[in-house]
Amino acid sequence: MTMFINYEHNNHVYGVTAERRDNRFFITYDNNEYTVTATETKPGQLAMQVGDRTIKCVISEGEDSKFVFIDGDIFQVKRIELTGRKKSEVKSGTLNSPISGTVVSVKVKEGVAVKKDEVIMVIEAMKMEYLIRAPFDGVIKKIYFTEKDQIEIGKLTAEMDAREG
Amino acid sequence: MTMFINYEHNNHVYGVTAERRDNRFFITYDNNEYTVTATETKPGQLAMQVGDRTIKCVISEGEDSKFVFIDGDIFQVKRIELTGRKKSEVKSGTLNSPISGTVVSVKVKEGVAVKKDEVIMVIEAMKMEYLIRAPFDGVIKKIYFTEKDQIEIGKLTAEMDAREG
Amino acid sequence: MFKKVLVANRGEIAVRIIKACQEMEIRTVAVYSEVDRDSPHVQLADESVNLGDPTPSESYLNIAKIIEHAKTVGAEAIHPGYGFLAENPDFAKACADSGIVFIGPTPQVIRLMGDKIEAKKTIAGASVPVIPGYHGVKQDLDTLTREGKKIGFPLLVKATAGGGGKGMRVVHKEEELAQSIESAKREAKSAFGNDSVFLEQYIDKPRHIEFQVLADQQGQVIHLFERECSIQRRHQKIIEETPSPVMTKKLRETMGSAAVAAAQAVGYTNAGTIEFMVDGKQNFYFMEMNTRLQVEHSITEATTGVDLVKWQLRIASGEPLTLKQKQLLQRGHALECRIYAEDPSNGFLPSVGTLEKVDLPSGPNIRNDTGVETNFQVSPYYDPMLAKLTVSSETRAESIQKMLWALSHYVILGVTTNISFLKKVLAHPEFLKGNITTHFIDDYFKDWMVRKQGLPLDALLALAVYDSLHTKRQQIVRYKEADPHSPWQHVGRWRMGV
Amino acid sequence: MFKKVLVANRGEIAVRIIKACQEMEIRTVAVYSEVDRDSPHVQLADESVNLGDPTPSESYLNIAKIIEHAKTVGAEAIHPGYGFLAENPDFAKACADSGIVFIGPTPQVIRLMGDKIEAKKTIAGASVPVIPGYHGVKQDLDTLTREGKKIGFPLLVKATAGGGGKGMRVVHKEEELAQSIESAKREAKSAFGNDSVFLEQYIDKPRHIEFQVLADQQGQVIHLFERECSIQRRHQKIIEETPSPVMTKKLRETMGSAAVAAAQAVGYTNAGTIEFMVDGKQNFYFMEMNTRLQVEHSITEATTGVDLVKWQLRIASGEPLTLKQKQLLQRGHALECRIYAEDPSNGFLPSVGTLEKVDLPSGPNIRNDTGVETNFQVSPYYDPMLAKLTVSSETRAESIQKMLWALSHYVILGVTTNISFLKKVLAHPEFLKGNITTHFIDDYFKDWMVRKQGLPLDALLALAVYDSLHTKRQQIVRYKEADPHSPWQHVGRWRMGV
Repeated sequence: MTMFINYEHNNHVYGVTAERRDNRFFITYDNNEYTVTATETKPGQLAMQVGDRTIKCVISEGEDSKFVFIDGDIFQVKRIELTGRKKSEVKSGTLNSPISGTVVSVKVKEGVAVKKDEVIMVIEAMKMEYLIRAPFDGVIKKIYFTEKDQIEIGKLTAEMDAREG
Repeated sequence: MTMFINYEHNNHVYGVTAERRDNRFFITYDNNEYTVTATETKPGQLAMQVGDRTIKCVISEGEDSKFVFIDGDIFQVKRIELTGRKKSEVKSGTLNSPISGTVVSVKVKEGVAVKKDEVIMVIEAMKMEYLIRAPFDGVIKKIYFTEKDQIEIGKLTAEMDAREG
Repeated sequence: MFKKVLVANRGEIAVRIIKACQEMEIRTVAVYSEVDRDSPHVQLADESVNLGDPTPSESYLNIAKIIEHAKTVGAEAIHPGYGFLAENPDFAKACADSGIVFIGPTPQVIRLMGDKIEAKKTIAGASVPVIPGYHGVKQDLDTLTREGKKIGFPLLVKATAGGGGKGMRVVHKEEELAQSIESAKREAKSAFGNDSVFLEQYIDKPRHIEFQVLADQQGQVIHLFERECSIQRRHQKIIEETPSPVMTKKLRETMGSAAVAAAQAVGYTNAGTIEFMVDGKQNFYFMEMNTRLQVEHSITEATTGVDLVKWQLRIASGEPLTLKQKQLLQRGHALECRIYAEDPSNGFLPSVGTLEKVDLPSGPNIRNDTGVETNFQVSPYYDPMLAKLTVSSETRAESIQKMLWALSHYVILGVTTNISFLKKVLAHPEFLKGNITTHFIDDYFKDWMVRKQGLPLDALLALAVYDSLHTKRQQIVRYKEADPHSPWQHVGRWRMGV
Repeated sequence: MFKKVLVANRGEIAVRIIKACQEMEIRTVAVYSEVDRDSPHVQLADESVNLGDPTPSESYLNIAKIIEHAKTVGAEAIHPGYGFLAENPDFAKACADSGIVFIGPTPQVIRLMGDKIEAKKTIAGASVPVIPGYHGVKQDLDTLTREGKKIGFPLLVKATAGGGGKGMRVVHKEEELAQSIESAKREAKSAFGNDSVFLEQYIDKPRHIEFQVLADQQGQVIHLFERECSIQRRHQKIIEETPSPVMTKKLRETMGSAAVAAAQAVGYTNAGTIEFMVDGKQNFYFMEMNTRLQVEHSITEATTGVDLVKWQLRIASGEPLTLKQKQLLQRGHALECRIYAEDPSNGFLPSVGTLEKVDLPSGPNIRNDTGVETNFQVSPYYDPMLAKLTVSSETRAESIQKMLWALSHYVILGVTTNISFLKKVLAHPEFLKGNITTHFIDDYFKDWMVRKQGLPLDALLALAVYDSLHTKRQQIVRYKEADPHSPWQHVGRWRMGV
């Protein structure tokens, strides 16, 4: 089974896919595939082999982020869900902000019906606009932000129910 | 609520009672009572105050024994149940050997009825005989040792069901 | 020797002092504020006392409270560590007034050395060079500009009560002098409530080199050689070493004698440090005296084999120094790094949080001084220094290699730290050559950021492996195919060719 | 310098060597048997190789397997550590035959020093004193008794292939000689398959004092002073220190020169140790040479500041020694304790199990060398030494205090260890005075048991508190009132007045 994971570090998002077969992992990032052999030697301590390189690292889980230790450098990373939806909850979608920024406009109201790809919210960050679109046909259940609100990366912008049938 | 606990160390058994009120513990041993103020500063690490003495120690749990670290000395201790029975299981008794030694005779057979205090097994250790007696009226459910078997301290010698009614 | 000592501090220095006492069979009393209740220094001490409210003024800076507790527990002496009350003459006096030995010099010496102008005057009187300057009480603009012109340019305007660079100006030309004095005074007034300034010749290529001294109550004073502390970020030392890469045998003897003379001139007792500024031509000038144990005392211990804290205790209890200057030897090279909970990518702001994992490097001649452990809560109340890492070896090059190895194995997760930054500084070609001044960080690391290229590929692979191992099947989130408006179009920024 | 080194060992010494390599930017390859798969030395190394079956002959002693792996991974050199293959000339030769550098002396020197009789003959030829004795090939009873009478009494009969006290007899009177020779031969035959014995003058109040040497491939030999290793239990060193309490400047110079002469006589290269026996009158005799790194090398490192493992690597790679005898200084005092998983109350039998908790003491000049960690499985396959604890300070008395403090904070739970025993030895009045011989343990601790009085009250209170905190209410077991036959009548043995 393939996992799609998004990591946020210093306001940048990195999307990877990972598939595991025993202690081998097939990871893609930015159109490259990496085959990694890895074991967790102690809780959070990984010994990995990528080609002829050996990578040792330690990962710890904080309250809402992970810390990765590699060769003395530490990276604080959040795992975020962008426009993903849980497989087991196909009837209800969630929409997360891809960036930290300001809400410049909210295009819909709670209770209204929207079509797939209809714009729900516009977020501005670093002079660029990001559009939050409906991932499927449905009804807006809840909107969490109004204009001029500050929003953080990964935060849920709105909730939708998929249209029945 | 008072606990009665038996500890075994180097083939000797120490019986204590302990009662807890918040971080104060009332412990009796060998007819002396000790009032102990204690906190577990980290898992297994105790800081205790007894009168004007401060005691620091570390306790770890192994598979079937505990290790107590005090001031560089380590003691391996087993918690054993002698002729005790679980309060919540008054209908079924267990009988444990008080000593490591040799079973010199088994006085009853599985399935027979016995009276309280009837001898079930005789164990010899260091030229002394120890009698295992029925702690209550009941039926012998299981006998775990036969004559000439080596038995270890704390091991269950037999199981009994209390007589119905 | 004392039977019971109270340690009026927290963190790594409290731990270090408690261990020294325990080895000497002195019973120890820790003090702690509410947030430090479960700290290593409390767990280690034989007894401990709750100071309550974590605000420093209510806890570690509260003289009355600490003295009161010391009396209650029957402590014969108080070790103040560094920081907090260590250089507070009122505290030293309050100890004396309560019949408690303050482990340090007399209140008079602390007070004198706390006044930077008076300190320089006194030390200059002992024929120790001080930087040419004006330290007078007359603070009118006319006097100051006249005195400034006498000194010449470039010169430095500095707040008398100052510290941390506040109320400080470098003046390059005569025309800028009056204006610089006025603005320094304004800043000093608002920062310290005192607008008094002094003027000094500005030193080019300055190094901060200090000498450790020990002085007993019988009048013997020795020095334990130098420490090079030029690597500073905003006047905060971060890497210290000994010997100094520029030190010669002759300069060491001259400066060592000057340090001893300075300590003798003020009737110093216990451990202290004379800070000098050394210019590019090996001229040296007395800067100030720290009347306490230094953070970086560990590198002196590594190269001399002397336990400074034990000697502090012996001296305070009246024992004479048995160490003789001629027998002392500086051997090998030692290096210290200070590990701070701070974010180098974010203006070095303090980083707070729970330390999820602490696993420190160990090995021959690697010394860890730390007051934290796994699950420790780094609070915003106190200095963000978490630990010190000290290494020593036969040569400077080997110590740098050892330090780099140790930093690369220094696992402390849950807050951001300056470890990546320290590694970059140590590996800098000019550092390796020993070409360092107090401007080193400003010169080479002004706008430094952790890995400008972002999260490295290896970290990403590790995260993906970790999450593959730890995500339950039913928790796996499927990523919906990106549409043209997806933020993915903006954020793919991996650089190839790792 | 090498780019890649294979470390053919396990445990603390493998860890120590790997760290030295990594500091020198040498890539390291660990080897491990199945049971050591998750060991610290494997986790630390840059690469690792599985040797399979934990039986030593199939893993750490398997020459062919290790050489094969070294070739496969491209290791240029092999460090054998101590024990296992460290003094096996066939292994050193197999390395050479495969074009791999063996980090140690030549196979010829190892072989020569492995034959105790030949070693003594060679060393005696270099004017180094050896104990008067008979080391001839003639092994008939007539020859041996005749030679024994020449030596005089008391004398020692010792198996040539011996070790660990097997095939050894002390003969006090002429009448006992023939019978002792015969019984030693029988024991030697059954223990070593070789009944050859030698005779030596028996030394009264013997001390085991050894000298560390370093010899480069250019012919330079230096010594790094002595180590006093008299505290032994069944010929196994347990506490070592330097300087020796009986050493004088003159004796040190004489013995040091003898050690260097001995190394030169055999064309020694790399690190080695010359073991001497010193009698009550400061006569010294060459005993044997260990052609490898010693377990106790850490105390020499602490007092000289020299990293012996790094020098082993440099010498093996052809670099000349830059350390000069005259510049070397012995400073302060260092002490090492070996921490064994063994039960001092049960004949010091090895103790196996899972280390539930490992939390080692730290502090200035406390060095931990360990190959274990929390959750490590102590297996019955290998030597039960878990770790080494080395401390150093300004004086012997201070080092003993520091060691006692460190041992009192040495948390290693899950197996029984010799820590209590070590503490008792260190605190013994004769040890404190430095009055030690190789008979010390037999003289004062023959039938020693951990706390003959049983479980201390404090441990019992701690257990009761712990169980009160951790027993769920419903699990609480009520103790049924004892009847007259209850074992309680027999087991109450608490002694009052703790």
